[in-house]
Amino acid sequence: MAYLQGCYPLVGKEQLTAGIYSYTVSCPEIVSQAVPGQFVHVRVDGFSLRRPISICGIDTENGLLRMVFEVRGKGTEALAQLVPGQKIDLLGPLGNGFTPPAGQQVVLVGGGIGVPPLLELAARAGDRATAILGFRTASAVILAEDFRAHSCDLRLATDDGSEGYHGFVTGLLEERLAEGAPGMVCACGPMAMLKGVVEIAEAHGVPTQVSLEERMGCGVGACLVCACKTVRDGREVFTHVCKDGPVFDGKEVVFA
Amino acid sequence: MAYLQGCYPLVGKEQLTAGIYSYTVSCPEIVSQAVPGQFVHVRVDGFSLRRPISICGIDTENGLLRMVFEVRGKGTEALAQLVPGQKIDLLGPLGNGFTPPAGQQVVLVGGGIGVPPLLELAARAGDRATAILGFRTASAVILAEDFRAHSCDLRLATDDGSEGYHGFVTGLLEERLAEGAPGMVCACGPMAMLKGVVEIAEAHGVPTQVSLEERMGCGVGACLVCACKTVRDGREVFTHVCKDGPVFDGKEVVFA
Amino acid sequence: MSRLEVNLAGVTLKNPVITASGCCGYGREYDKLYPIERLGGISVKGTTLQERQGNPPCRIAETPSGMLNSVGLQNPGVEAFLQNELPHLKSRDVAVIANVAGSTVEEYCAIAERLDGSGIDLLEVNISCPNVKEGGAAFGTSCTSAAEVVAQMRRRTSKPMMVKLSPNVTDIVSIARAVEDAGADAVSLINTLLGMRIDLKTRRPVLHNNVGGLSGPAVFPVAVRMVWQVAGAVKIPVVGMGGISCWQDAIEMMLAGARAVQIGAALFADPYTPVKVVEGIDAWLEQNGISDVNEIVGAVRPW
Amino acid sequence: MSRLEVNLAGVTLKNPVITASGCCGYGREYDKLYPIERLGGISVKGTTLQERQGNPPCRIAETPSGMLNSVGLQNPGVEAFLQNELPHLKSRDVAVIANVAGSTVEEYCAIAERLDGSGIDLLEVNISCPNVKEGGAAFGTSCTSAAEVVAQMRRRTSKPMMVKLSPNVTDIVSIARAVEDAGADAVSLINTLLGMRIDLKTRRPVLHNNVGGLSGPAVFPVAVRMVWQVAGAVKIPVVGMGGISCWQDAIEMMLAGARAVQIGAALFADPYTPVKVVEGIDAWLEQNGISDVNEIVGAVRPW
Ligand SMILES: Cc1cc2nc3c(=O)[nH]c(=O)nc-3n(C[C@H](O)[C@H](O)[C@H](O)COP(=O)(O)OP(=O)(O)OC[C@H]3O[C@@H](n4cnc5c(N)ncnc54)[C@H](O)[C@@H]3O)c2cc1C
Ligand SMILES: Cc1cc2nc3c(=O)[nH]c(=O)nc-3n(C[C@H](O)[C@H](O)[C@H](O)COP(=O)(O)OP(=O)(O)OC[C@H]3O[C@@H](n4cnc5c(N)ncnc54)[C@H](O)[C@@H]3O)c2cc1C
Ligand SMILES: Cc1cc2nc3c(=O)[nH]c(=O)nc-3n(C[C@H](O)[C@H](O)[C@H](O)COP(=O)(O)O)c2cc1C
Ligand SMILES: Cc1cc2nc3c(=O)[nH]c(=O)nc-3n(C[C@H](O)[C@H](O)[C@H](O)COP(=O)(O)O)c2cc1C
Ligand code: FES
Ligand code: FES
Repeated sequence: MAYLQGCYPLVGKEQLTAGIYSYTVSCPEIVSQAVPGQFVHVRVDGFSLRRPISICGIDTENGLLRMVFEVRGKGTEALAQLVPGQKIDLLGPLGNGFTPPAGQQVVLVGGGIGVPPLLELAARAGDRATAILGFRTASAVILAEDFRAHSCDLRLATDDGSEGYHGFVTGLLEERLAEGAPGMVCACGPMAMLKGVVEIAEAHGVPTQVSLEERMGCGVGACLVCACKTVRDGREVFTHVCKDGPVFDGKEVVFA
Repeated sequence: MAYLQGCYPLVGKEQLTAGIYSYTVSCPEIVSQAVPGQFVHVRVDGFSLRRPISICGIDTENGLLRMVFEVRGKGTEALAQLVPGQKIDLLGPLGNGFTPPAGQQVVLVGGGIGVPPLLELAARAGDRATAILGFRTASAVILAEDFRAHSCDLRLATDDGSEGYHGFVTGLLEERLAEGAPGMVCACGPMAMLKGVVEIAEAHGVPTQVSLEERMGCGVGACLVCACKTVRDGREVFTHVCKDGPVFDGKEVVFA
Repeated sequence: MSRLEVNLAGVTLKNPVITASGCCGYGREYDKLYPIERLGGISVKGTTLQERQGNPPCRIAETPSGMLNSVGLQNPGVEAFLQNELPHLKSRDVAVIANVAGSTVEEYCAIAERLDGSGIDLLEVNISCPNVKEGGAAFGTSCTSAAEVVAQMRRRTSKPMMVKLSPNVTDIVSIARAVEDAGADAVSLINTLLGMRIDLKTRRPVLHNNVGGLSGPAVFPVAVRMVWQVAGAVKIPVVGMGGISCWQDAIEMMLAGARAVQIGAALFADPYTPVKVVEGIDAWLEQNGISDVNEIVGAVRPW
Repeated sequence: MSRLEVNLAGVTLKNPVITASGCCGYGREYDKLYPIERLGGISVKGTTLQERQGNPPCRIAETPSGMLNSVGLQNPGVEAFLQNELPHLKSRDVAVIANVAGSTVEEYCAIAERLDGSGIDLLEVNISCPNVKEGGAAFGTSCTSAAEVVAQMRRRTSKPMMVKLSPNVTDIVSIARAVEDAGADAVSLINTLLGMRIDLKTRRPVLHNNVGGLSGPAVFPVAVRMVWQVAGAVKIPVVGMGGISCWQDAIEMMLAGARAVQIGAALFADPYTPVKVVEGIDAWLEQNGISDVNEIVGAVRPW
């Protein structure tokens, strides 16, 4: 798979909720290669390492790439200062995306800032998708309208019950699977959530794909820093999130 | 002497000639303390050391400080990217200024980017000042109009004769001193020029003050990196440009 | 007692923030921006027995997130320090740390003796200056010579002695242990890493001394590592420095094992750094409900 | 002959720019951006006798103008290298440098022997990896053990041997001399400086290995200094690395005495760095009327 590096104009910026921004970048070359679940590696002025951010939207027609990120530390804070018109240095698209079986139902499970990578999947699956999205509280909910716009079956959960289901996404997932088995569950979010999702789906005999996070150097498989423990050919080995992932078969992942 | 540190708005930016910029900064607190010949220590984003830049104009009434700088390396290049409205982190006013004897004639000798620190002296001396300014070539001439506006006796020299006197400022200085001795010669420019100026002035029995350059750390006398060899109490010692200078009695300076 | 107070070899510092030797002169310059009482302590310019002129300029070079210096211990000598500088420092409520260096063991001892009866609070024995030909780092790079200097000085002074270690060594832990065994009351680290820059146009080293000492944020991870290693190996307090430029860095250094921190190069970019660090640590302690800064010293939990 | 060509221990490099071990895998990844033929050479990931899994994550931490890594020599082992990686590398017009490491002298020798008949151009003997418990830097921090490894390997291979030195030593010059005397055909330096970062929130080291190797622009001045010292002390060619991020840095390193340069961490910020460095050096030679890049090697004029 080919990837590119370049400086591309930021054409749209929107704050979704406190500390979370949606950026639209015009980068037709990257967009034309991208699939849902891949990421771009973003250079931020003044920082030695790039920041990996998942691809949230792929608008091939207009060559626009969307990414949604949360301010977590100094790098994302600096990234959030950009204004439309400025350029942004991207390396991508990188890694392997989600590959839900064509034409079948798919359940998307996202937690917090793990939600954005699922949006483009929803866009492609339309009403075959159930999107189970969990957030801390009502004010932290993002992208709900976007998922609805893609006519998926949207089910919200909040930890504090301030919106939708009161509890974790795993509860909603149990409910959904009880209604019938989809072709796959695709998930992104905190490790604890992913572990629960994989366990539940496996109990229902449904295959899973999960998107993992690890700190990165190169982003392309050259430096081996982004190790994550997975089972390959029956033994536990360190594979690499940037190259072998970020999307892994849920069965392969060794949850600590 | 007190100095300050703060972030002040850049209110005016002008390119004087290729690679040379005039910045006007609104910093009433610094301006109210400043005297001609002092400098400010300028922080540039992304660089660990500040850049010393001489004070070129002091507008006490409006609280405006002017500085004129040339792009020489990466730091001044970055400094030149600022746009009016942005803030600039200044430490100043620092060092000792020129102290020509009050009410007497003064000759100002400047070479290239050594010219700006003399402008405020000209402003204060008015028609008591002769300004002898040397440049490489006509297109490198800066601030001539500003000196004229202060009604001093302006005499230009260019190395290639493309404007004014064909030759070095030292030639013009000889001419000027032949016309009669001023109270002092104040000079700023390359070391070779300063050496010539001091020799000529001494030969005419005229006291001199020269502004020196050396690479700086703190800018305030705390780190001792900006050493320059001077004669104090009859022996050669390393004094410090930022604290003991940048303006020194010409007789004190040990020209290599 | 304030939650910021720390004890360093018997000396009480009102907060754990000290300005590093060579970066704040004798305290007069930054005192014009803020009263030096805001600091826990001040480590003065490296002082020798006799006046020293230091190295010829250029003495400074910029590097990515750091700088090189090759001042070479320019200072007026111990007598001038006692006469012209110590009185004004003593009149202020701040711990005075006398950073001293010699070319020979005898010189180190003579300075120790001369300062013994003085008003200084703590001796900082610089056996790690990379910018002088004789003495300096030569003493700091071998356990035997480091211990020798300290043992000899120990006999000449009753002042608490903090030994400043060089990072330019294979095994800083054994040097720390050697000086502890020889009678040091504390260690401070790191001094600068030896570095070099070359000007492409002139093809000459930027520094007239060819090489110089690297400091500033660039060296911070090396300093944290060394402080962690040394703090785990000695019983005496460790003072951490090297690249600290914000309160987060200071807390990181304390978690690694530093009882107090020193701040050098960061002063040049932002002279208010030490004050901001004091305030930042205090606010962080408040937010985290920690009533005594000493609780975080060495509190890192390694994997 | 191109003005960029250099000779490294008998191996001709079409230009003096090599991608550093551990930062470019086995050449497959960056080949997707530009043909690896643009490079003078590629130093592959540190390879051991047997497969190694490396250290648990987290393996990377950001630092001011640099980064720490604690990969710990994850690699598929020498057989897998020969079978799966070397063939595609040999099919390309680029010098292949096999970076190798062992836990024991015997392992170093076994790898040397195994690679002797292979298509690699040069062995780079890594006696300086700070991220493994056994072997690694342990060999690189003493003259005797460094010389021992090299002397033993020398008997098992006819490939030119470049020894990669650790900067975490008091005296890199004597180690360079020791490996030269033991039969090294070149030295490369620097490997990473040992560093540490701590997370304030968790109070744990960022790296699961607690400490890791510092590289990137932050270490550049240290690398230039060491290259200058070593180049002045040995007769074999020196390959310089550590913090090179632009062509100016590469030229500075060459002026200090490097016959060729390696580029590591800079790849992560800008994967095109090596290509830009090749082009930048070429343009600078052109502008300065220099017809052979070898002219600038060691051309610094110290004060
Ligand atoms: C494949 C992948 C996709 C991601 N997609 C998104 C996304 O779509 N939206 C979003 O908000 N976040 C995403 N993240 C997380 C995002 O990369 C981190 O939040 C970000 O790097 C933090 O940078 P910082 O400068 O704010 O934090 P700092 O703590 O200052 O960063 C220090 C270093 O740690 C790294 N780091 C810190 N946290 C993480 C983390 N969770 N994952 C990886 N590296 C980290 C940084 O990249 C940097 O190198 C993704 C991570 C990965 C691995
Ligand atoms: C007291 C004083 C007053 C000055 N006034 C002016 C002025 O009014 N206008 C103007 O254009 N220039 C002035 N200079 C020179 C100016 O400071 C340098 O041109 C500038 O620092 C170069 O920075 P750079 O990032 O472009 O160069 P770089 O080469 O990237 O700088 C690297 C380092 O060297 C230092 N440095 C490089 N050249 C000089 C120099 N000539 N003097 C001091 N430090 C240097 C830089 O400050 C920096 O720390 C003055 C210098 C001094 C000491
Ligand atoms: C300009 C300068 C001068 C210094 N002079 C001394 C000195 O005289 N004695 C000493 O022990 N350390 C000296 N140092 C080292 C500092 O005290 C400190 O150990 C080092 O700079 C690391 O801290 P930093 O990164 O905060 O600067 C000097 C450092 C600088 C930058
Ligand atoms: C992620 C990473 C992995 C590395 N792995 C190796 C290795 O396997 N063998 C080795 O000799 N050096 C290794 N190094 C060190 C580099 O080859 C190089 O010596 C060092 O990073 C300094 O160069 P730089 O500043 O350009 O990165 C590694 C460096 C990094 C950043
Ligand atoms: S980030 Fe380099 S291999 Fe994954
Ligand atoms: S720059 Fe620090 S003393 Fe002059």
